[in-house]
Amino acid sequence: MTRTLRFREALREAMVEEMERDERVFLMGEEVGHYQGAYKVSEGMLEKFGPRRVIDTPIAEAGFAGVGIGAAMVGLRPIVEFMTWNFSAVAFDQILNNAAKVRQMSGGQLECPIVFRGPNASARQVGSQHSQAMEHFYAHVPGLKVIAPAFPADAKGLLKSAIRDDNPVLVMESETLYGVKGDVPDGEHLVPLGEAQVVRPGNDVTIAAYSRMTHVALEAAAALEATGVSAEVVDLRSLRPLDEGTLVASVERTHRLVVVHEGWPYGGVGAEIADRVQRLAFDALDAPILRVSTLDVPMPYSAALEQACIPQPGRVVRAVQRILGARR
Amino acid sequence: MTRTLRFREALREAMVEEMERDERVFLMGEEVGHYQGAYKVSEGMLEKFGPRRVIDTPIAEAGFAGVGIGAAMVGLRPIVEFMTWNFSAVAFDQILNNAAKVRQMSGGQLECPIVFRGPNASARQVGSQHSQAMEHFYAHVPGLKVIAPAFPADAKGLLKSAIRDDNPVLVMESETLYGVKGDVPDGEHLVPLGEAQVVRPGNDVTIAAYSRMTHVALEAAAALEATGVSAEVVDLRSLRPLDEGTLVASVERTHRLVVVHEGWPYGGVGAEIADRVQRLAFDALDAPILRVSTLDVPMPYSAALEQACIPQPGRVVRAVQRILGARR
Amino acid sequence: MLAETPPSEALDHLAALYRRMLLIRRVEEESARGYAEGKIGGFLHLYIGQEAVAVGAMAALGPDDYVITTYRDHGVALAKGMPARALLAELFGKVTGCSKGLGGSMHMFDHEHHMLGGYGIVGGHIPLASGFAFASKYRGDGKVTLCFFGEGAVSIGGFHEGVGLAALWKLPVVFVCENNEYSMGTPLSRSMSLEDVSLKALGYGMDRDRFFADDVLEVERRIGEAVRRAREQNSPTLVEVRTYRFRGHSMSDPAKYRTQAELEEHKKRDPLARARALLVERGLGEGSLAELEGSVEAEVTDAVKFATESPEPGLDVLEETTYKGPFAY
Amino acid sequence: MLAETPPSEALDHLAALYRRMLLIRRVEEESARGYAEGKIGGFLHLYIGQEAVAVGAMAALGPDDYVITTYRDHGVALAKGMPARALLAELFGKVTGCSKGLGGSMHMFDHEHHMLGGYGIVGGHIPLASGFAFASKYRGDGKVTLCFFGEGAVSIGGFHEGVGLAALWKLPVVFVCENNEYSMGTPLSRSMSLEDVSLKALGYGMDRDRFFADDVLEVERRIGEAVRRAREQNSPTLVEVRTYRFRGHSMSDPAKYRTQAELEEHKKRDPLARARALLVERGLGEGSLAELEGSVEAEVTDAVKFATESPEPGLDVLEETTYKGPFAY
Ligand SMILES: Cc1ncc(C[n+]2csc(CCOP(=O)(O)OP(=O)(O)O)c2C)c(N)n1
Ligand SMILES: Cc1ncc(C[n+]2csc(CCOP(=O)(O)OP(=O)(O)O)c2C)c(N)n1
Ligand SMILES: [Mg+2]
Ligand SMILES: [Mg+2]
Repeated sequence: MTRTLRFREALREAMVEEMERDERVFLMGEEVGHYQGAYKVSEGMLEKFGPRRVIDTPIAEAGFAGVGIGAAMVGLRPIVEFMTWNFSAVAFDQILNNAAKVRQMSGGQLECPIVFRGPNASARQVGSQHSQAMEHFYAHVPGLKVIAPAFPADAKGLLKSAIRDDNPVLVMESETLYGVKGDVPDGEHLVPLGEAQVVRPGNDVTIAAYSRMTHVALEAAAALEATGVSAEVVDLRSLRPLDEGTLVASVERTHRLVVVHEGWPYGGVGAEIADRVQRLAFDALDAPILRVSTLDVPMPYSAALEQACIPQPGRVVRAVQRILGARR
Repeated sequence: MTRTLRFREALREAMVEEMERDERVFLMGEEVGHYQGAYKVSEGMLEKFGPRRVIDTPIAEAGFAGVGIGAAMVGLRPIVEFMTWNFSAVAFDQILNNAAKVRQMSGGQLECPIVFRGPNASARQVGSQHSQAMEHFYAHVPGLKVIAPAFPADAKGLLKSAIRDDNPVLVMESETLYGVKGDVPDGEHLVPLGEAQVVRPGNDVTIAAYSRMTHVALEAAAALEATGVSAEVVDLRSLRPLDEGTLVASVERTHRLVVVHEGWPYGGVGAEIADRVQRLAFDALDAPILRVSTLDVPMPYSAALEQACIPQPGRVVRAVQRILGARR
Repeated sequence: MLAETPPSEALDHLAALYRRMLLIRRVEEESARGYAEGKIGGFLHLYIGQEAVAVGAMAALGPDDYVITTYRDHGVALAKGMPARALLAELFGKVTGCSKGLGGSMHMFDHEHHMLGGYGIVGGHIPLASGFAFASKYRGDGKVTLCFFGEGAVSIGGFHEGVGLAALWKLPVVFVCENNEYSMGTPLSRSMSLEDVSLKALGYGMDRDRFFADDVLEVERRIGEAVRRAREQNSPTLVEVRTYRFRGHSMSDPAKYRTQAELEEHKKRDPLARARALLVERGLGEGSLAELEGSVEAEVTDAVKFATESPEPGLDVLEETTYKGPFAY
Repeated sequence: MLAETPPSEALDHLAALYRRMLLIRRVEEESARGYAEGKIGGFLHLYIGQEAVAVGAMAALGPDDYVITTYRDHGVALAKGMPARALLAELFGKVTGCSKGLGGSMHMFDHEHHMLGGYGIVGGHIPLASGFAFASKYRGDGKVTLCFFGEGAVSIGGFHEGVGLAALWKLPVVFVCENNEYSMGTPLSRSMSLEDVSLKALGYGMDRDRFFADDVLEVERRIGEAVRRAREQNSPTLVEVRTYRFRGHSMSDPAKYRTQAELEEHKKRDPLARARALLVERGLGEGSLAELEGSVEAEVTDAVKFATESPEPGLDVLEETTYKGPFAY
């Protein structure tokens, strides 16, 4: 049986269930308590769990990220919410140098079972400092895991797995997805980290995406279908570990790949996928892999320019058409 | 005419000449003055220019990076030294959100002509928190330029160009290169940003590298020559802008590419190059592009393990042999 | 200085301050309307209730002095001299906006008036302020920098590092903490271990001040003292100005964390109403007042019209504002 | 507590502290030798001269309490109970080292003894300390956290944020600033606008203390007060302990920024020599002293031998220390 939940409700259910299950789990962040969450993901949780386990913090991301890491090192299992991932830039050192490395620096003596989560990438017209796609920085870092669900069911199941994981896991959500509805299985629902899923089968081209861009990819696939092109859409769900098996298997059938993500093109997740697939499926590729990313400029405020910067279904369609043209 | 200079002397000459030429240029950082530089790059500069223009800072990277950015916004041309690039992680937000974006946020009203420089990537056995290759984070960011010279002449010529550039430029040096000697042209010597150079011509494979890895690539090429393989080595020098023209031209002749860099494999500069070359030279490629990078783990202290993690000529040779085997 | 000002000049001065405060209030009201109508997107943090801080502070400053502030930047920008046209056009996302429609509400910049921007990362702009002041001292140009931020910002590293360097290097900068009692939904008591924000200065051996912003003239006088210390002795000050925002944190905040009674109590001390009453008390005639208020209305109407009718930026603006010179990819 | 201790117990206690200080001194000297011989690589920051801080502080702590410190971590690790074998083996890059040879000098960890590490990023570990204390309060386990850092660290954001949260949330933690007068080559006067580091506590409304570390018993007593405040009232303290390092910042620093005379002056106050003199004065016999010192020598010799003879880590250690469970790429 399933119920229809919004994305934010699915995330909340995951947190509530895990907090009920494990007394060591707590939630900490700006406005997560009394304010009910800047985007209402944690609505009602303060009332339910009290201020010991739902903790409002001052504006001190490096400080409370570090507090979370420290607490995790001595056996708690914190969920640290960044009001948005943009603000993790001031906590970058904590994540890079403490969360990701403390296990290694201690020769494996210490663990860091912590979840960092919050909305990532563009919202709507919030300008360049508030539209950062941070996963491209973090997926680079061994010691971290990074996930980016697109649907409420995955949001719940992946977040639950993340909370139970003994490593630091970063969960990339999206303001523009929080209201999206979807079916979520009843009962205990866990989705393992590191498994992509084919959300639409197809034969002519593979489109890989994650988070909100999975929906853009699906729209593009629908548009392509109308022109007689059958596109397979792979929702990565997890960026590190990256499920290269599913990707390669798909490309071996379709012989073409377009990767869609928010964030700038230089380096990052899209480049990594291009590298892996050209390496692991070199002979299967009939055309270059193309990326459709945010344009390589800071995000503009203007609504029209912002939409021009963010990947749209039309740009995905054109990318697919370009490499179908390159059939050889 | 040329003189033989060490890498650190070449950098110092660049700074001294530009400070003599332009009163707006100054140097700021930890221990750059009285201590003569943690790695002696700024030796003698305090005596020459006085404490107004050679400024010792407290340990406050976000603070003094921000001071530099602010000073640049109102018309000065700061050189900010990070004792090592590792410590820029606590100033990440300043570089990402202020230096790189202030021109855009102000609609082009303000400029940020600043240079950030310092040693990057592994030194010798300094452990995981002190061995970070930070260029993979920064090259991702539009608004920034990133350079990584391998030879004293380029160090001087590129740093001078960086100081004169009206954009923020990040200069990636290396502790392990500071003592390396090389010929540096007399007189005014400027190297434009964004131009790679073929430092060893060859026919069978292209090896692309930068900073210290250029020397590793040259060693590998020499070893390959002994086995009858002619490798072309492209020293990128500049990571953003990236000279894809030179790369593509080389690959179009050799049909094979190996990219060598320090830092982890996921995303970053190597992945970006793989993406571009497979896209821009798809039909020219006879084998997958391979990357030789630091292993995907935090850098260990143990000397033996550290060397096993950092790319060595032998690993480059084996990568080349693998794709030569894949000749088709 | 004010003490020596002859009465009519003093009245003109107060009228000018009132005019600027009213302009801010009215522009903010129009912004709220524009937001409700969908002409403005993203975040919109209004300055209504806090006008006396920016206007009083800027009265203590010369035109060449620098200012910098947070995302709650409309009041500061207008007080420093940014035309209402440029501000509203920016909010409407037009190419005639101060930042060509790229910045929006949180990023008001006006180089000509030395308004060096509104910034979105809490605390991130504070080291920049020390940088402007550093440059002034480096050049000996006699300029002072005024840096605004909320009381929520004193918990973050950027505050500490920016202020610490200014204290160490004796830079000509005044740090103005606009303590409006809340950072989003969090009252000061839940974000700080002290109630008196100005006490933070003690950790840096820095001068400090603390007062309410009810009276714009008092703000001018008190900030003026700090500006003088900066200009004459290169001595930075931390000034805590106690104020209150009448609206939510941003347009999307219903401000459920405070009571209506609390809000009403504060509205009784509205610095705008107080300045107006003082003007009348000191003898500004009905006619002059009406003329002044009418001129503000005309300015706002013109600005809204200008913003509405201006064209949107084209795609060409993107690359040229990312890099000076050739694009670097 | 000490006041009630009978004389012989007090003597034993002082002897134990002296022994630990001597062990640190001797291990550091062996480290310096190992470095000179190329058996140790990377950075090596010696603790020589500061031994009374770690040993006095740890004497005020229980075995289950947490400690954390900077890269200058050998003394703290040994004082908290890490065996010299594990420490020297780590320095020699051996798999028998506390961190399997992966951490080296700057990253001494001993989970069993609740030594939660040495860290390389100045200030970066301070929020972690608040995290340990947060966990203790969350669980009500009565543990106290001791967090060490240099006076150079108080300028960075991590200090401010870590300390600020501890003050706000009233966490059971003691922040111990080891003021050894220099951060690398920079004297305090060039890095801070105040001379008294403990004054930083005023900005957080936090308790503070400040004293010299010449006498290890005094260190124990004064840190003990702060530990009690933490344990009994969840009240954090900033303690500035004034000390001096006899060696350069690290092995590569010739310490040209200070005079030989200054160094000699400080060596006259060597806390190790002082503790030894006090022991003799209080009646520890020649024989007992010789035995104690001999046992330290034996321990050090054994540790060097152990470290020298231990095997290096294999490549297999890399992946399993990066992730718990399957590797994630
Ligand atoms: C580093 C960072 N963390 C969080 C935010 C989100 N945020 C924006 S404004 C704000 C509250 C700031 O309050 P205060 O400093 O008192 O200023 P006010 O809004 O009251 O003017 C928060 C938490 C941010 N912009 N930057
Ligand atoms: C963020 C950061 N910046 C710079 C450094 C380089 N560094 C290492 S130790 C040190 C001096 C620290 O001095 P202090 O805090 O007084 O401690 P001490 O070495 O005297 O024990 C510096 C600048 C660093 N490790 N981290
Ligand atoms: Mg506020
Ligand atoms: Mg020190």
